Amino acid sequence: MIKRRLTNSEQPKGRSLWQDGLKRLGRRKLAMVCFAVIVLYFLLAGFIYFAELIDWQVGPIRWQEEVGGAYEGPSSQNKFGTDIFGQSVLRKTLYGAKISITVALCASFISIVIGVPLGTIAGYYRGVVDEIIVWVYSTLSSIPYILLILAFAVVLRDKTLFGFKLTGITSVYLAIGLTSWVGLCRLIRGEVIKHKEREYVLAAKSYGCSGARIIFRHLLPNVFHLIIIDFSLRFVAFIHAEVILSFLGLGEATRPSWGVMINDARIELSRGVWWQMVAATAAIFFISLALNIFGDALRDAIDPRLRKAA
Amino acid sequence: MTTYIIRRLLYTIPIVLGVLLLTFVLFTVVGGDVSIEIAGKNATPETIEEIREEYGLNKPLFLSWDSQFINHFKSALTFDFGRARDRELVVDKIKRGVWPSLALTVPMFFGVLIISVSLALVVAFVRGSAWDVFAVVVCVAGMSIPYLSFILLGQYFFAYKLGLFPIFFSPDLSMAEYVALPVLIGIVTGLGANVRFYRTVMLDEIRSDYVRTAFAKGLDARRVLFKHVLKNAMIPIITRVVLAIPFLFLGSLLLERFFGIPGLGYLMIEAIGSRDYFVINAMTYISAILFVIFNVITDICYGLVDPRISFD
Amino acid sequence: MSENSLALSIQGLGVSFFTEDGIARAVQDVSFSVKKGETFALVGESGCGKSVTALSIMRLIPQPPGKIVSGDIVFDNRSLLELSEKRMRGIRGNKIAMIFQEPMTSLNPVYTVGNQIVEAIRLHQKKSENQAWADAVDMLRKVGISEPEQRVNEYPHQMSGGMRQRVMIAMAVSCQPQLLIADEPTTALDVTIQAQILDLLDDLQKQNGMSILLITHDLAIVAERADNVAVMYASRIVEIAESKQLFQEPLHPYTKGLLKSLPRLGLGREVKRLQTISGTVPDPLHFPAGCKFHPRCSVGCSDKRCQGIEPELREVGNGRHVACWYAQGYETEEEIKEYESKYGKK
Amino acid sequence: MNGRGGAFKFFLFLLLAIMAGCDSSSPGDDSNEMILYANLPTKIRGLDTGDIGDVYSAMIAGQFFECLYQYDYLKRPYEVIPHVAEGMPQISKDGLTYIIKIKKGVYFADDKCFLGGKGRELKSSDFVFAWKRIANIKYFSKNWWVFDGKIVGLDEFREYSKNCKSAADVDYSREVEGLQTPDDYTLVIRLKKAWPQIVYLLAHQPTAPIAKEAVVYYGKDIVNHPVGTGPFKLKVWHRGSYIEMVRNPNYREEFYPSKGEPGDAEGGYLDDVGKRIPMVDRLFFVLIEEDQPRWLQFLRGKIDAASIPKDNYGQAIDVSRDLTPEMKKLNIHLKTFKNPDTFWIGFNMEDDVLGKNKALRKAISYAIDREKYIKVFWNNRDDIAYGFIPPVMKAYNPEISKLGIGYDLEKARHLLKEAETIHGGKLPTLTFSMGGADTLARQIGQFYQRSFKDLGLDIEVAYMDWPTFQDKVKTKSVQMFSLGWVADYPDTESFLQLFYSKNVSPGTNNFNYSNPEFDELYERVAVMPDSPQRTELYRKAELMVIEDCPAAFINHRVAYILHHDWCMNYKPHIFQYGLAKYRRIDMKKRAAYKELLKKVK
Repeated sequence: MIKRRLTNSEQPKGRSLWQDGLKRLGRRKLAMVCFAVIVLYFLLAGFIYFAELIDWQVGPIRWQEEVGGAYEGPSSQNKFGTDIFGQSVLRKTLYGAKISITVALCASFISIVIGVPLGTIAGYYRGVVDEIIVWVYSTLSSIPYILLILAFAVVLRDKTLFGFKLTGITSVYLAIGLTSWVGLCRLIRGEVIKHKEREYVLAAKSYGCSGARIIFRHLLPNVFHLIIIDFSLRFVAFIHAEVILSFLGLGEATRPSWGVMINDARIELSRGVWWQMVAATAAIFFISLALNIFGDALRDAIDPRLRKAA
Repeated sequence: MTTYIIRRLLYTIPIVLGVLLLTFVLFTVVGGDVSIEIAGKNATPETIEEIREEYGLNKPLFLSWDSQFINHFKSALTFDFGRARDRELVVDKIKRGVWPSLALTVPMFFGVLIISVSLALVVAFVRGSAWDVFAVVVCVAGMSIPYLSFILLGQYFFAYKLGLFPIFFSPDLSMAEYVALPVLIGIVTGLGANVRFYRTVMLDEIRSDYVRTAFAKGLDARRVLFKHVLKNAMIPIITRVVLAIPFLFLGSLLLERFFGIPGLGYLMIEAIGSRDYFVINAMTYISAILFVIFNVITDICYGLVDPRISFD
Repeated sequence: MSENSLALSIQGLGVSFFTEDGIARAVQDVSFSVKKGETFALVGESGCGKSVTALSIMRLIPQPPGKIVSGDIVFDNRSLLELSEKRMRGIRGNKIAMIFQEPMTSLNPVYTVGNQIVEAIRLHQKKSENQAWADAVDMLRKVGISEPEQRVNEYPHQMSGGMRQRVMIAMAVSCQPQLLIADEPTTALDVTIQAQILDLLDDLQKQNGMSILLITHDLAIVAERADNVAVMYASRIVEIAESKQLFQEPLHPYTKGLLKSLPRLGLGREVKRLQTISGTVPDPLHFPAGCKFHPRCSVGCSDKRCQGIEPELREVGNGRHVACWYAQGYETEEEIKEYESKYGKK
Repeated sequence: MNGRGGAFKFFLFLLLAIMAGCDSSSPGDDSNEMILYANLPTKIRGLDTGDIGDVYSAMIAGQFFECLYQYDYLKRPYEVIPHVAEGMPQISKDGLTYIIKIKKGVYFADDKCFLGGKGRELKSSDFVFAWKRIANIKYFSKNWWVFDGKIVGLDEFREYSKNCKSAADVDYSREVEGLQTPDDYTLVIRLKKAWPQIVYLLAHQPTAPIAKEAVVYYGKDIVNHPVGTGPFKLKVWHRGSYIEMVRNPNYREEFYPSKGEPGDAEGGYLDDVGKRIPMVDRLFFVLIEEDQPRWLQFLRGKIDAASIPKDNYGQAIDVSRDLTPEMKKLNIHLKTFKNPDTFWIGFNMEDDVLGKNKALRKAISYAIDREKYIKVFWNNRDDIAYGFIPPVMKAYNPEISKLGIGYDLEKARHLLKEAETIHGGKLPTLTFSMGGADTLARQIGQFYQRSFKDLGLDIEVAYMDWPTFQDKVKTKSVQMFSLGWVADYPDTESFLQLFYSKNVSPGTNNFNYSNPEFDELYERVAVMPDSPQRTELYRKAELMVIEDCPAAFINHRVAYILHHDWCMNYKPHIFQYGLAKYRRIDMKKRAAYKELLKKVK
C-alpha cells in the first residue's frame, strides 16, 4: 500500500482542548453576548478603580453628590431617580459594580488560592496529607454553607488581622473566600487523582520528573479548565452572597453596593420608591444571567463531561 | 447492614470533632469576650469580672484540664449549650423555633421538589425543543434575580398591595395562613435552580443505554420516564433531597425575618445581630450533626434504591 | 426477488444530525434489503453510520438533533416511517427487536432481569403476570442461562457480561420477532463468549425463522454467519454482495483494505504482515469531496474523478453492487461525463 | 403518574400534620372577652424583675410586678403615688431614714412555686430579699447602680457576696443594717446620704418585690416565670413572636384614677373613673421589630396602637401636624408626647486628638445642622437639643437655644481653624462609631460625614453591631460615637450622673468626662430635695457641660403614636410601665373595623 501524506486541510485537526472549546464557544452567539456583558461589568469596575486612583471626577465617582431632591422618581435628568439624600441612583448602581465585583473577585481569588494547592497536594501525594485535607474540608462542608459564611462573617467583622482592620467588604470576601474553597478543592483533588494514573504522568515520572514539576507542568494545565469553569459559575453565587450579608448588616456600609441598595429599598418600597431596588436588582440580574449562561456554555464547550456535576 | 451503619457512624467522629474545633476557634478564640455585652449599660468593672468568671472566660484556652476548649467539648457532647444572652436556655430556644421553621420549610421543600421534578421530567422529555430552551432560560433568569428582591417584591405585591395574604405573623392567625405567602415565595425562588438540576439529572438518565433498550421494547414515553428513568434518577434526587433535610430544620433566614415567623432562621438572624455566640455555636453544631447523620442516611437510602450497592 | 420474500427493505435512507457545529450527514442514500430468514450483515468501522441505520429502522434516532431526512424503510409491506408512533410501538420489541452492543449498560440496573423481560412480554402479548414470568424463565433457559428460576430474580449487576447479553437476547426474542437487529452484539464480550452468543443467535434463528440484521465491524464474524453483506464507509454503503463472493473477490478498495487487515489463519506457516488502511475515518461534519474514501484509497487517491465526483452504488453484474469508479469500470473522465449525462450530475 | 399523585398526597398529609401539630388555637373565640393587642417593637431579654435593664422588658414586666410606688396615670406633671405601699414614706428630718408601710391584702399571683400553688401575701421582707439579690454580685444584676453607695450595709453585703462561690451560696438572711422589717407590713430604709430620688426609684421596675419561693423554685429559669403581685399573669411567652397574658384572678381591688389634668375629661380619659381595674381580660404583645410590617398590621387592625414609621409619616400626618383624612376615616387617633431623652454624638475625652481640643469638639457640634437632620430622618417631629436636659424635665432651660450650641457653620469653621492651631497641624481623620449597620444607621452616618465634610473635616464612619459598639464604648476605644440616654425617672439627676467622673466607662459616663468643678456641683445637687434652687443648679451644671462640650447634643425625640378608637384610655405616659390595666377595648368597634376598612378602600 502506498503511504501518502495527507494534506493539511484533510487532516482532522489536532486542536487542543482549549482551542477546540473556545472555537465551539465562539460559535454560540448568546454566549458571546453574555461574555461581552461580563467584560463590560469588569471594565466598569476597573474604570471606577482607575478613576478613583487618579481622582478623575466622573459621574460614578461623584455618587455622593446631591443631584436633586430626596426620593425623586426617574426623570430625564436622573434616569434612575434619586435616593434619600438626593444622590443619583444611577451613579450608585454603577459604583456598586466596583464593590460587587471586588467582593466576588477577591473571594474567588482566596478560594482558588486555598482550594487549588490543597486539592492538588491532596490528590497527588495522598496518604496522611490527603487524609488531613479531606478531613478539613469534610468538616467545613458538614456545616450548612449559609451558616458557615455567617459565622465567619460575624466573627471576622471588625477584627484586626495582621494589622489589617476587617471592615466592610474585607470581612465579606474573607468570609466567603475562606468558606467556599471546599468545593473547588474537592473537584481538583478528584481530577488530580484521575490524571495521576494517566500515561502521560506515569511517563513523566518514569523519566524522573520531580513531584513539583509534574504538578506544575503536567497536572495543573490539565485541570486548569475546571478552575475557570468553577470560577465563572461561583462568581454569581458570590455576588448574591454579598447581597444577603449586606442585608444582615455584615457587608459594606460606607459605599453604595447593590446589596446595600436593595436593603435600603426595603423601607423605601412602602413609600412607593421602587427605583433603587429595581436598579440594583437589574444590575445583579444582568451580570448573573450573563455569568450563568456563559459559564454553562463554557462548560459545555470545554468539558461536556462536567454536565453531570452540575 | 448494622455493621455498615456502625462503621459509617464511626467515620463521622472525626468530622464531629472537627466541627467542635472549628466552632471553638471561631467563637471563643477569634470571637472573643462577651462579658461586657452581658453586663449591660450600667455595668461596673467588677460585675464584668464576675461574668467572665461565671462563663469561664478567664480560664485558659487550651492547655489545662479545665480549659475552655475541654469545656466546649463537654458541653457540645452533652448538648448543653448553656444560656443565651437573654438568659434563656439555648436548647429551649431551638426547640421552640423548630416547629415554625418546619411549617415553613417542609411545604416549601415538597412544593419545590414535586414541581421541579415533574417539570424536569417534562422538560427532559421535550429536550432540545423550543419549550426546553424556554424552560432553561426562565430557570436561569429566575436564578439570576437576588433572593432578597424576590422576597421584597413578593411581600410588597401580594401582601401590601393586593392584600391577598397576611403581612406578618400574628397570634390570631393559623399557621397555614401566615406561612402561605412565604412558602409560595420560597417555592418560586427555589424552582429555577432545582428544575435545572433535575433536568440535568433526567437528561443524563435519558441518554443512558437502558432507556434506548426500553424504547426498543416498544414502551411508550410515559412508561419509560416514570418507570425506568425516574427510578434511576432517584439516586441523585435522593442525595439532594436527604441532604436538604438538615436545612429544613434551620428554617429560612430571610423569609422568617420578613414575615416574622418565629423559627430558627429568625433566631439565627437575631443571634448574629446581637453576637450571641452561644446561639450561633449551638445552631452550627446541631446542624453539622444533623448533616453528618443525614449523610449516613443518604448512603443507606442508596442501598434501598440502588440494588448495585450492598452493605456487606 | 418477490416482495414477500423480503423481511426488510431500505431505500435511499438519509439521516442527518443537526448539531451546533453543523449538519452531520450520518447516513446517506443507504439502500439494502434483508430476506426472510437470512442473516444480513452491515459492516463498517465505527462512526460509519451503521448503528444509526439500525436505530432508524427502530425509529429510535434521538430527535433532535437527529432526523431521517429521506428514504423509506419497508417492513412487512408497510412503510415504518409513515406509521403512527403508537403503531410503531406495537412493532418495536414485537415484530422487530434489537440487541445492543453494551450489555453492561443496556439493561436497567434497578430492575431485576425477570422484571425487564416480563415487561416486554406483557407489553405485546396478552398474558397474565404469572404466565409472563413463566415465559421469562423459559426464555432464560432457552438462551442458555443455568438455574433460570433463580436468575430471573437477579439484578443485571449480579451477572457477567455474557449472561447479560443472553438476557438481552432473551428479552429481544421473547415476542418471536420477525427481524432481530443485533448491533455489535459481541464487541464488548470476551472472544470465547462471542462465539457462544453468535451460536445462540444462529440457534434461535433456526427455531423461529427470523431474519437477523447483524451490525458489526468484525469481518471474521461476517464470513462465518452472514448470508449477505453490506459494507459501509462514511455514511454510505460502498459494496453489497453475498458473503462468499465478497470474501472471495472484494471489489471496493475499502473492502479490500478491510479484508487485508484480517488475520488469516491456516494459510500455511507463513505469517503475513497485517496491513492497515492508512489515515482515519473522516468526521461526518467534514467529509471529503468526491468519493469519501479517496484520501485513503490506494487506487484512486490521485484520480481527479475520485476527488471530484462521488460514485453511486451500482450493480456491476453478478448481482453485485459497488460504489467505486474503478470497480464500475468507468476508467476515463469521458466515461464519467457520459455517465453523468445519463444519470445527471451529483 | 402514580408516583406523582402519591408524593403529592404525602406532601399534603405532611403539611396538615405539621400544621395540626403546632397550630395554636385561635384566641378570642369567646366574644365577651376583652383582648388587647399591643406591639412589642423589640425582643425582650427576660422577665426577672431584678435584672430588667431596658424599656421594653420593663413594659412587659410592669404588667406582672408592682413596685412600692407608681406614677399617677393621668396627672401631669408626673406625680408619684403609692402602689403596694400604704402611703408615701415617712422621712426623718435628716432625710436618711424612710419608713414605708405596705398595703395589707396584696397577694402574689397563684403559682406552683408556692405551697399548694396559692399565692401568698406580700411581706416587707420580699423587698429586702429582692434588693439584696440586686446587691448580690453573683447575680450580675444590671441594676446595682440603683442602690450603689446608697443604703447602709448593702454595699458591705455586696462585698460579702464577692467571696461566695456562686449565687446559690449567698446567704440572704445576712443582716443589712439599712433594710429592716419590724413587721410584715413595715419597711425601714436607712440611707448613707440624702437621696431625694429614692421615691422615683422605688417606682422603678427593678425594685419590685420578688418571692423567694419563686427564685428558689425556678433557679436560673426565673427569667421565664414572672411571679408578681400585678394585675396580669403570663400565659404564653413565645420569645420569637408574642407574649400572651391573662388577667390575674387574685388581683386585689384597684380602681381607675378619678382625677386627671385639665382636658382629660374631653380626651375621654375619665369615662371609666372608679371602675375596677384591670378591665382587659387578655393581652397580646406581638413582636414586630420592623417598621413596615408593624405599620401595616396596625392599619389592618391587627394591633391596637403603633408609632408612625418615618417612611409612612406623610401617609398619616399632614402639613399642619394633624391626622390625614385617610386616617380620620379609619377612626384613628393621634397621641404625641415628648420623650425624656437626649441623643448626641459623644466625644471620648480621653482621646488624644479630641480630648485636648475643645475648639475641635465645638466646631463639630456647631457644624451639625440639627434641623435638617430631624427633617431628613424624623419627619421634623423631634426637638432640637441645644443641651442635654430634655424639654419634658422641670429643669429644662427655656433660654437654652441661645445658651447652648446649635448649627452655625461659620462659627464652626472659625473654631476649626483654632482647633488646627491647637492640634499643631492638619487634623487627622476622625472615626465616628455607630452601633448599627442597618439602613437608618448607614444613612445617618452618611449624613454626618457630609456635614463634617462641609466643615472641612474628614471623618470615617465605623458601623458595627450593637454589642461590638457597646464593647468599644465601654473600653474607651472609640473617638466619636452616636448614643443617647432615656431618663428612668423625672429628675434631671438621671442626666447629670452621665457626666460624673466616677461613672466613667464602663460606667455610664461614656465621654470619660472629668471636671472637678462639675463633680463638686453634682455631689452637692444630688442630695438636694426638689427646689427652685436645685433647678438653677441643674441648669448651671448643664451649661458647664455645654461649655466643655464632651458631646454634641442633637435631638430629643417626640413620639407620634396612633391608636384605633376601640382602644380606650390611651394616655401616653413616659415613666410608668404596666399600663395595660387602665386600658379598655371596645370589642364591637374592633369587630366592625374590617367593614370600615373595606368601605374606606
